[in-house]
Amino acid sequence: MSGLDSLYQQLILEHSRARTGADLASLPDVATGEPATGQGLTGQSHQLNPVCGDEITLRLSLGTAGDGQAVTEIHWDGEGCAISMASASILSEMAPGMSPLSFRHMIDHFRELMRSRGKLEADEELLQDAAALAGVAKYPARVKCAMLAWVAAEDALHQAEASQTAFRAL
Amino acid sequence: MSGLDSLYQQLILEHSRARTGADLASLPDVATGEPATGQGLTGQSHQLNPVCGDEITLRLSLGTAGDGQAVTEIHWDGEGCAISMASASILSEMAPGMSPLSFRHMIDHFRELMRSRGKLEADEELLQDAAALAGVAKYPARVKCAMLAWVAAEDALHQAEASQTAFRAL
Amino acid sequence: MTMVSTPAWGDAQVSALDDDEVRRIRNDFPVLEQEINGKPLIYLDSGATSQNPRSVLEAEQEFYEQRNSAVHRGAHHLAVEATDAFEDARATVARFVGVQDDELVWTANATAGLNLLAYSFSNASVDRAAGGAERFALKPGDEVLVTEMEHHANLIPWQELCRRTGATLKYIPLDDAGALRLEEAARLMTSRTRILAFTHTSNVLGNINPVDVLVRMAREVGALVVLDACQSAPHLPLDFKALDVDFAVFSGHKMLGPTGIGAVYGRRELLNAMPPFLTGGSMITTVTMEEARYLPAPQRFEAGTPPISQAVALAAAVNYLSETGMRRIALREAELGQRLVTGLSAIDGVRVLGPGPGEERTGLAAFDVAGVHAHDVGQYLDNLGIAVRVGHHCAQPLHRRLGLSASTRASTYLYTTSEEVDLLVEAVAQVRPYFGVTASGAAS
Amino acid sequence: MTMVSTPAWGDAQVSALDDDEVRRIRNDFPVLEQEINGKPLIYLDSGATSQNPRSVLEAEQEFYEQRNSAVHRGAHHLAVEATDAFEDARATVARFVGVQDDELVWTANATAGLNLLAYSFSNASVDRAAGGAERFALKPGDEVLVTEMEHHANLIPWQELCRRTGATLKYIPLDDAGALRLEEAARLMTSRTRILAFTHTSNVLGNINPVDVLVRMAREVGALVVLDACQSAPHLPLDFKALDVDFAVFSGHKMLGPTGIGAVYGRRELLNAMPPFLTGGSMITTVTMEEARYLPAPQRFEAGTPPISQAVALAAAVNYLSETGMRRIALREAELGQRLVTGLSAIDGVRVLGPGPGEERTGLAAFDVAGVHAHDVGQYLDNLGIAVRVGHHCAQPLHRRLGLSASTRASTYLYTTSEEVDLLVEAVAQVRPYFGVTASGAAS
Ligand SMILES: Cc1ncc(COP(=O)(O)O)c(C=O)c1O
Ligand SMILES: Cc1ncc(COP(=O)(O)O)c(C=O)c1O
Ligand code: FES
Ligand code: FES
Repeated sequence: MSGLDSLYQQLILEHSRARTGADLASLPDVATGEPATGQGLTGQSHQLNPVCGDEITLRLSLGTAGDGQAVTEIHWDGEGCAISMASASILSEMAPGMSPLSFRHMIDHFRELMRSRGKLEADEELLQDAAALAGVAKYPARVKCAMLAWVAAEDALHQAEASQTAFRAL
Repeated sequence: MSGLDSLYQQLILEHSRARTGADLASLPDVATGEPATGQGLTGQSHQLNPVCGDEITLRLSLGTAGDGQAVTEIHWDGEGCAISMASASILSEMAPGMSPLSFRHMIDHFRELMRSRGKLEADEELLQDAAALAGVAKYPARVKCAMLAWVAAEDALHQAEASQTAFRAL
Repeated sequence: MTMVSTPAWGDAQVSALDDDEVRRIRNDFPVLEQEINGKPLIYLDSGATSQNPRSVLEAEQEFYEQRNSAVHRGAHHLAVEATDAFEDARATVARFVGVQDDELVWTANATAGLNLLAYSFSNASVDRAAGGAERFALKPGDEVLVTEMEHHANLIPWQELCRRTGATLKYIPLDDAGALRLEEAARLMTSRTRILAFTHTSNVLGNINPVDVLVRMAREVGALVVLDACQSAPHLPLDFKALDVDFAVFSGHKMLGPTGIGAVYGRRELLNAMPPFLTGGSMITTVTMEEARYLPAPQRFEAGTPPISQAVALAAAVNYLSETGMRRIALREAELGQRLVTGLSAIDGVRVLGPGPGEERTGLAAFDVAGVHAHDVGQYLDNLGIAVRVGHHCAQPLHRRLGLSASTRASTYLYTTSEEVDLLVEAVAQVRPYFGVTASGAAS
Repeated sequence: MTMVSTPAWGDAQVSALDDDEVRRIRNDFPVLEQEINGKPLIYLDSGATSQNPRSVLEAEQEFYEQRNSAVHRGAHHLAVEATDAFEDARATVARFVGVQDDELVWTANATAGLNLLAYSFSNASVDRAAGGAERFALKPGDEVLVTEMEHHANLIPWQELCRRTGATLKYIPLDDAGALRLEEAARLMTSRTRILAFTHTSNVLGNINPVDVLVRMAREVGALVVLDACQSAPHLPLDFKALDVDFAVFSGHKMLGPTGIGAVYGRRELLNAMPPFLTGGSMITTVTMEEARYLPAPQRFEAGTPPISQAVALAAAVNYLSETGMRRIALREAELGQRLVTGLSAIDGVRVLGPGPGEERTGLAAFDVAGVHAHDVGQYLDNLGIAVRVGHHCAQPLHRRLGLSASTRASTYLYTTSEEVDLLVEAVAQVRPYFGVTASGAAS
């Protein structure tokens, strides 16, 4: 695979066009963190890539799953390059069902991978489809593209949890 | 003569210590330009060498000589390097008796000489003792030192003449 | 629109540089010998920063190895030589843009130059009004006029100046093609207009603004004129006196020189009446613990140790440009600009910003590829060894006006060959197929 | 006074550079091979600007020949390499002075750095108070405290800040020997004191100010501390975090680097709360025609194209210093400083400013030769190939305090040999005889 093709893998190009979860704009506004009846908690984050000015707004919902909690859905709205759009799309597809702990674990690994300048190997089991983004690590200027949705999701998760604490404290 | 000795000629070192005319501080203040009874006109100028911060205040008097006018005296006050002090001293010694025209002519030649970077020859007849300053032209950083009193004298002459016109216009 | 056959700076006697000469010129630029991903580097980002000929690097090296010293403040041998080299450099660059030595102030870059002007006016507005600086003071009701196509460097300093003084910032809007709406300019220029600041040629559109028309309007209302010459000084023969502007700024690194240096031109009587901006050593006559008195321009605006070796190198750069011939360079780049706009416009889904084929433009072209983000376009080109710039090029309002958030820009210089332009055009034609975008602009 | 046997930065394990090592070091400095008037150059003006080792010149050259490009804004290969080189340079220099990468802002020189602080505080005073910048805003009644020994660069910007805001400038006076009167400092430091700005080591006196004592006083009254490290960063091992100052500035050209670059250190939380100074490209997130939003530090303070190659070269310079060892350099210079002050003080009619023999001092000494103007002293020495600085060294108030208008300064660096110092001392001993001044100070 040429350098470019390993960056823009077929899966990435497809996700960049299909854009799973890119429907936030069409959803009704949610008062962040207010738990709907019987439903989970929601956190929202807006992130800007200072290199290019592209932005993403991402909403993450947290619900109960078995004994614990799990991400239930991710919706987002944003414009950006193929990398950033594919990354948001893949994340939205993978996240539902993950516990906050394993979700964070995955984000941490992804971040480390991205910052490695190509020196780390992707943990394919952990990252699944997102492992296709491993090629980005060799393009330092594009790392922020791949990270954009992930930083937003991390922050949104934090918001959701914080609102839960706030709610419990009532 | 070594480079340094041609800069600091014996005549210059002597003038830098003797300082003809350096008695302005001890003279009474003159209201610049006001023609004293039966006397000439006076102009005064203050000049600063921006390279070193040294300053000079120079007063020049103009009186009648034969049909026309002539510089009658120069007094000054200032601190500076050997070159600037010697230059002021030599000028004060030479100026009395010169007509404004020939005084200006001499200043112009001196300026040209100083700016020549050593490429012009001094007109010894015109410059007399001031020709000893010719060596300064090879030291661009010191040209302003040599010129300081001369610029002040040129300006003071202008002031004296201007006050005369102003007086006549009354 | 002026047609390219009669550029304002054209001259029947002079011909454009041709490809053979350009190939010879390239030998002087070591960085161009490089390969990227096994392909020869095609450097089409000179609008951001230009490359340096060997003579510029040697001038700087020679300075450091033979006469490096602080300037103005020293009486010793090296200091005298360094001062001479530094002031000769000023004279060389001043001559290059048609102004007097003491009308050229060194700055760190063009941005610092525009800030110098804005802050000096700001200082005049605070408490300097006593010292003859009234004419630069702004107050509520006064207006500063810019254009909608400005680089952020010629926009934000004026926004901030207005914030500090209570003056109002207005702007000349663009038409859908990106040209200045001159009838609006005429309407906006009133007795309230104190400063008109605009770019000579846009770093995105590649157009050339009608300096004469704008200066005439400004003169009628008594406004000061500030010209951003960042993109013209490197590429067009310039004479600020003939253009009759009050101030102009440019950057060394865009005109074969090093980073770390720029310049402000200002009419002598204006510079000497303006309050200082940066204060410190080398710009004073007398300092007490209570107050300082300042030297005349240019020293008045050059606080601290100036960019000495950079000035020497920049002088070598403008000598290189002068020897090559600015008219010939400008004619050559006009040709390349046409080649770019013609080739790119012909590609399905590609929209070139600014003047169309046959209309006057400089040697750069920014474009949008429908359905593909500019950063992906740039990445595709980089893979082929083609270096272009992507993003908003520090002109967000301009992009917003044209309905975009980013674009891809190819910018040429005297070392750019026609083949390089053709290779770029060919490569751009491959971008949409690669990213799987159909001709209609939708994803396939 | 601290005795030189126990300098604050001393370390029993480390010894001073010796003459053999210095001779080897000199081979790295091409400029030192020169002759002046047929005599080997004796460069004793490093306090004004230092010379550059070959590795610094090569780093800059290599940058221009292999990866010259604008930084941050480009996605192409050269831009990525240039950005890496530029940010690596920041990390290297930040480490050199003991701070984090994002706490180091590049400026054009130290003067620009001090102006950055003063203007940012000024902007905070105008209309930024809403954005968390209140703590930097000054108003009438507030005080800025400096010292009487400051370089103009650390004096005039504060004078002007006070003029703009209505605050009052106060200063810590000196005793007759030129030392800070600390009891006065304690008296002057009150709850009105908002900023304390002082030099680490004076460029004239060669003393080392008690940073710890002054910082403690400032902390007690809640004042921000600005350290002028222009003369310490090149010569002493430094750790701004350990010194516990809020801000510090220094210049590249005094520490083996090129002209055109300096730096401001600021504590992260302070830098990010301060309003910008210079505005333009590369320091914004979003810009409309109406307003701009700004990036965090360091970008917030780096408008326009930064001094890229200069940063790369400065990193090479601090690597050279680190490899030689800052402690060893400092110990060596302390020895040379003693040699200077001892030798010069012994000459009839020569008065050395600042600490006397045996007292702590850096490797420079400024002196007055009774009856001979400093420019004449300098000229005499230059004739022998000895380059010294003459004048007020941008410290007019200090000279006035010591009853002088000018002095002659010899300043050493890691490439200065003991013989050079001895030759200077011998030459100075000849000055008064040459100019015909008798031992008593009067003209003969
Ligand atoms: C103590 C001190 N502060 C500030 C400066 C100003 O440095 P620069 O001229 O590089 O801005 C200098 C050097 O001249 C200095 O010695
Ligand atoms: C039109 C225009 N103005 C201003 C600038 C700013 O120049 P610099 O970054 O060198 O300060 C640029 C270059 O980026 C430009 O193209
Ligand atoms: S270029 Fe903006 S997110 Fe990738
Ligand atoms: S050095 Fe000041 S006048 Fe000569």
